[in-house]
Amino acid sequence: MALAEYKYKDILHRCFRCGYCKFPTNWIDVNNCPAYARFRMESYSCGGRLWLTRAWLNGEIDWTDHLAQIMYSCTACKNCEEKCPLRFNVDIVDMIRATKSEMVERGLIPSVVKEFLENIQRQGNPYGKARAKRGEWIGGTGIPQYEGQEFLYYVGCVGSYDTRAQETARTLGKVLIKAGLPFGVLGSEENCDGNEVNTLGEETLFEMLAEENIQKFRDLGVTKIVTLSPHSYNTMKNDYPRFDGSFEVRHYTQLLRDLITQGKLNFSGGLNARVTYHDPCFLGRWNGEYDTPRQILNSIPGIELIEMEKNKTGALCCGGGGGNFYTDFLAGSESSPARIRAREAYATGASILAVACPNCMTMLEDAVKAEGLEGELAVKDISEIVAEVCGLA
Amino acid sequence: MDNVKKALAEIVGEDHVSAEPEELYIYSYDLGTTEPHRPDYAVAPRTTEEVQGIVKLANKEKIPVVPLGGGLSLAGLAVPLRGGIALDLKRMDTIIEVNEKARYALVECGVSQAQMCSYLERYHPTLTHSEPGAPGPATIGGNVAIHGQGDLAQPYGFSSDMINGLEIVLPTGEVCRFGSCSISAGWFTLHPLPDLGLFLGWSGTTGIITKVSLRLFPCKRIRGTGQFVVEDEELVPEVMHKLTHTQMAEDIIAYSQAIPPFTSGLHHITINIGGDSEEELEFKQKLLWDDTLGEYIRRGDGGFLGFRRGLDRPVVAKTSDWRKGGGFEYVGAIMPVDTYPECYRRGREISERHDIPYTVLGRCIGMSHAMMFSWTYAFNRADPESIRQAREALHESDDLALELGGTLWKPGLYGQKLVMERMDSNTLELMKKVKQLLDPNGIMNPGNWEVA
Amino acid sequence: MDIVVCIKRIPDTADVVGIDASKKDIEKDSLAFKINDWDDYALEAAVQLKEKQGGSITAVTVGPKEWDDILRRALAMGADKAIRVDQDMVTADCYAVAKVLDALIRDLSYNLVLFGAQSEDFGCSQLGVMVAEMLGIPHAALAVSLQVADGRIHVSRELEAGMLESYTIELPALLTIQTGINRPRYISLGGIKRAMSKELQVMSLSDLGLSLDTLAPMVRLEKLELPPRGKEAELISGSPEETADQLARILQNSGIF
Amino acid sequence: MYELKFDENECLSCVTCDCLTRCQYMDIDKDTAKTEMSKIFNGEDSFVLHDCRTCYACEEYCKMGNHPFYLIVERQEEMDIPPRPRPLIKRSVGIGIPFRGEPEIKEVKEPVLSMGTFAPLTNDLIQGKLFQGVSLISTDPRTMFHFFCQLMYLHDARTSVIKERLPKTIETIARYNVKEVIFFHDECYGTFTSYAPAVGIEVPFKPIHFFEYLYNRLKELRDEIKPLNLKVAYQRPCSSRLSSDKLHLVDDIFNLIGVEHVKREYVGENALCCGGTILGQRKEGSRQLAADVQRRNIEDMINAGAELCVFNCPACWDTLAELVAQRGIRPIYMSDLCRLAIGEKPAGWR
Repeated sequence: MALAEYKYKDILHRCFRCGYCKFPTNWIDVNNCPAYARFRMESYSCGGRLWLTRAWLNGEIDWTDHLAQIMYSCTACKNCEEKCPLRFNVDIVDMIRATKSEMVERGLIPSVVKEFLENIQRQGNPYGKARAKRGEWIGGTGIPQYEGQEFLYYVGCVGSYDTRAQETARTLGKVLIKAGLPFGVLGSEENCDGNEVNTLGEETLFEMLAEENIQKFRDLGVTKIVTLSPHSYNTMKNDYPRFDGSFEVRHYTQLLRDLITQGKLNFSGGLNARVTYHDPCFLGRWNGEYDTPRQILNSIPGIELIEMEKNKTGALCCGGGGGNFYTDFLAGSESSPARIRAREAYATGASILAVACPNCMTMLEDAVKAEGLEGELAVKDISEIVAEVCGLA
Repeated sequence: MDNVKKALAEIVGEDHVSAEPEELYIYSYDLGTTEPHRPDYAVAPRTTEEVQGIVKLANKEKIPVVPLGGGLSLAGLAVPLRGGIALDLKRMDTIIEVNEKARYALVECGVSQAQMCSYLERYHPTLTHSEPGAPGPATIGGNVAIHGQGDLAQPYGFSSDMINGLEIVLPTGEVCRFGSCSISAGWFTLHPLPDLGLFLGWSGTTGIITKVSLRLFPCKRIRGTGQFVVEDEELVPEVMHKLTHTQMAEDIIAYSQAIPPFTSGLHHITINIGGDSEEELEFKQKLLWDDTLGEYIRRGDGGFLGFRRGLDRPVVAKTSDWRKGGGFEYVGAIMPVDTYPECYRRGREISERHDIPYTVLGRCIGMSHAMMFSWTYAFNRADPESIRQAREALHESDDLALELGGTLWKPGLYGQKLVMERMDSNTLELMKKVKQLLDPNGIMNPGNWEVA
Repeated sequence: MDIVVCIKRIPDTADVVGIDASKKDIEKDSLAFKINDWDDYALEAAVQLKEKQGGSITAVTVGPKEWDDILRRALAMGADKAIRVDQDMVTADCYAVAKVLDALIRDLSYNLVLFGAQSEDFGCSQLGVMVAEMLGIPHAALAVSLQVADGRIHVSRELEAGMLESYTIELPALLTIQTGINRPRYISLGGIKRAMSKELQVMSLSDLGLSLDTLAPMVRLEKLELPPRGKEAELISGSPEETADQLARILQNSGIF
Repeated sequence: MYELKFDENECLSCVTCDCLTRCQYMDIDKDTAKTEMSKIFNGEDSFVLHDCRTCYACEEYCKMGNHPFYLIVERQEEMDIPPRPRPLIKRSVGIGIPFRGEPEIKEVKEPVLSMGTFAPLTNDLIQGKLFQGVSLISTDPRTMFHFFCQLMYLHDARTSVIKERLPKTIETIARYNVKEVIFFHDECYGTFTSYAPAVGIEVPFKPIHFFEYLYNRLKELRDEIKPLNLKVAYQRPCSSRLSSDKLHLVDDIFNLIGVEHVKREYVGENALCCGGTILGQRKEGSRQLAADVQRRNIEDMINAGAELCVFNCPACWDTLAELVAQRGIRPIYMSDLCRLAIGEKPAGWR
């Protein structure tokens, strides 16, 4: 029986499907599981995924493309773990990841996920673009290659290849230069960090990526890493130590906050704007980091920080996790999570939606366009806001 | 069959109708022990007009329609016994209006209990509704449809006694409105127009509730729960009777359970009270614990376990995880309060016979007018034998409730049969006529309340 | 049902193409490599047949050591055995490669030989049919569907404008597979690792009684160069009648006629 | 079996009869005290047996080495006059029964700290330098009741339950064969140093008071201490009445970490009960008395200018912490206060 090998076979049946996992911490609506918010069918709720896993592994239902799409529409945002009242709640996202890896090992995955994984196997990025082009985002910014400096600035696939995210990568580089931080980037030598590959269930490919990265970092003498993306931050901080790759890993907001407080980054001006901040899941719910980005925004004169109704542990995911920034299973409707989130941001009266993750950036910027709010709500990365007030824009 | 799916998609949009095995699997299950039955379609409408379209289509094609909110009835009421359309109403979740002065909330049927609590706490802190203690996603529409009871049942009765108005889609697709809303814009009262109450307690077999105007009640600044405990079950009815005499409580529940072992054999009576000031709170506490229950405390027959501030709403569905089994189901019956001792003793026997730790609970409705008594049986979803044991225990509890002179609340098929066997024939005949009148094509949740 | 599947390893250019010093090949140092897309479909077709009918699958290729990776992938997909003829024939033509494959397959026991319809790099789409002729077995190219029943195979071939041509062919036979016939499964890295224990046999030309000089190609690659960049382009838009009219005018003024 | 050592001659020759005259909950003069106490040791009924609030204080007031409170509880049981209603007694007697599983006795190196029935607090409280190198026993909530000292049944007139189960608890602890055991809670310490000897139960290990351990550890870390200069009040638990010789450690610790123990009325031997058990007692007016005692206790802290209220007993914490916080005084465990003093940040402390 397939159920026998499933990692969570002993606790899978304990999901009562009571539906708490769909709610934000303040219970205000039933839209906080991104996949359920998009389709509003019980099968797409977290409880639905667990029941369907059990039904599939029990042989009550067969594998179908639709079943795979239901599983892969999970963005690993951990809202379910935040809200499930039962004691196995800390394992839920990993239970769904284990279902995906059952599918991966049988080769039965949606073709867009197959593409995603094969592109990474060959080119080290989900877009399948040439490895040689991974450093092109640097352009003429003078951001140095890594040659043993104190910090490795790890950019990640989205920051390296997605046009909008490349701007963020460049801006952060300029800010770090201005702060006089000794750092360098790997450019075309950089490879995928594997966080999405892990949440997509390709365990062996993830291990290979992690081990190769750790070996490369060790050979280069890397000890401190600052990442552009919370996804890279999460896997390097929580998973790499499993392959004895222990480095001092920070998300860039944590570094900027320190640079600001140490006076290495002082603002030449303020920013008179109402700003609302979107908590990225891999910074917030995965790693409990809610305060640092807010400290940065509050330290900028003129900024009025307004919280969305659903924030911190109750934030609604932008829908880009679990590979969905590429596979787009949640796209195509006004109830796509990114569009719901864009409307929520706009409702606060803010003119800037501050993000701290390249995935959120791409998802929310598209959503703002789709909602026709382009002129009224600007999506800006925190590094871009800091750059602006440091006169670097 | 595909033209039906195409027609449904035209009504609700491509994304909100499915005939895929995955959706049909999920919508075939109740969370309890009821045998699953596959629907042919799962549909999630957003508006009353869409519900009308679906029902009209179902009439044309003679396909069953089975409405559900949270689908948490734990009695299999939303299991599509004869296939057809599983109608998931949770997308209809707009809170249309809260009228502070007349203290009512006009909501779409799919508004969840947790959403209602959170919304009132945030925007109308002086108002509250009778929250049934079910898991958060249970809906307002579903709760009134099954004559549910909440944490204001003691002073104000069933949730279905708290209705100011209803919007119903008839089994033939027309929309009807009942109460003041049928003649004016206000949804402030259900009575006194000619009474057409044909849609509650019917398990969705006579129509679909799409809008509910629900009475709200004053919400005191400080709310909390006090606990009293007795060992002799014979005391429970008289204690409940005396407590209701004070008219100070918001919710009175007596429960007894085998787990944790130190509570086994004891009867815990929880009493919710509220006060805007410390004085009001202390006045009520004195009336309840000292003046009313003081005699029991002095005689040593009953003990005061203290008063804890803050209400834990919605109640966490932890019962399902007691035996790490992921499931429980209960029989709820509306019983005379003085049958509590017998319900408890006989209930314990049933549990012990089926090797299930006993859990019983009696919630007072009105001034000891009646109580909702529930026998709960946890089971292990991965162990068919434990499901079978639970199902047998549930049926024995159905029999017991009727044997002790009670009535069954939201009965599954087994319970419905027992009730109909005992019901006087003229009433039964009238039920049949009403059903035929309203649902000539027999599409509404067929299999339930089917008079032979 | 014993099936032989011939596969090829091609560069994944990812739109980074440069001509190397020899002017006869593209710059390959920084490129990644993969299995030829068509061959992936051929392998999937073989594995699906084996899952239905039972039997064995042998994956075959002609190439240097690095080509083992696509054989490992085939083994992970479901092939039982893999054979590599250790000879780099990238610059050779289809005829020379066909000669090698003919010599190799002739000694194997098979009911069906599958090829990808064409290769992503040169795209000759000749190799399969040449080998069929050399082996003297019936063949069909651009197969888009196949069913096997009592010793014969029902094949539909793809013609232009969506037309299909269907045959029933006696086995043994050779087919070249068109993309879209099925959906090749994903091969996980774990799957490849688990298939490491399967047999991968390496043979030389001499094992087949051949040598490079006896394999003179019929077509020789002279020179490889990038197409010159066009000076300017004009986009004509409007209804078919309008665009036809504008095009006609441009052609007349260009003095071609 | 396990007779209470009680010498009535000591009472007869006692001049002050402090045990009853200083009782905070009954107004008794010397003569009444003499007659009531003789009724009690003669096994006759006395109003004292009915009105006693089980606050343990008379154990401390008696300077003659007798055990007035233990005697009162024995008589209450013999004459079936329990202070609390029977369902509450049945419930608390049931709580002491280990729910599932045997304790896993593993090799431990001294110093050894037993968490008793407060295993769930281990992760939050037992952290940082103060506890480096300490081996912990009874940290598993499922089996912690094997280490339960049972003394709480003094509130329920059930010395029979204590005498029945305490030997098994001592035997479980003894199986670790360590010479000295630090006990997190005063009640454990009081059981092994006061109650067990009083009824002739042998204790094969040396109990160490938790504050003694904290005080010595703080002295070792003296150079890391930064004076907190905070004003604190101490909520003295009832069981600390059984170890009044250790009460000085409270002020020793406060002085060492630079906090001022505010001068207030209900301190030391005048400390007030937290009201947790009084609340449910059978005697008329118990609920209001508990509320009144709590109010007086907290207002006393406020008037004395206390910023923090220091606890060591989790039962006192559950009863008073929130009430204290509502009146603007921050509740903190003694061990957490000590961690603050050496620059550590206790769980949940802002």
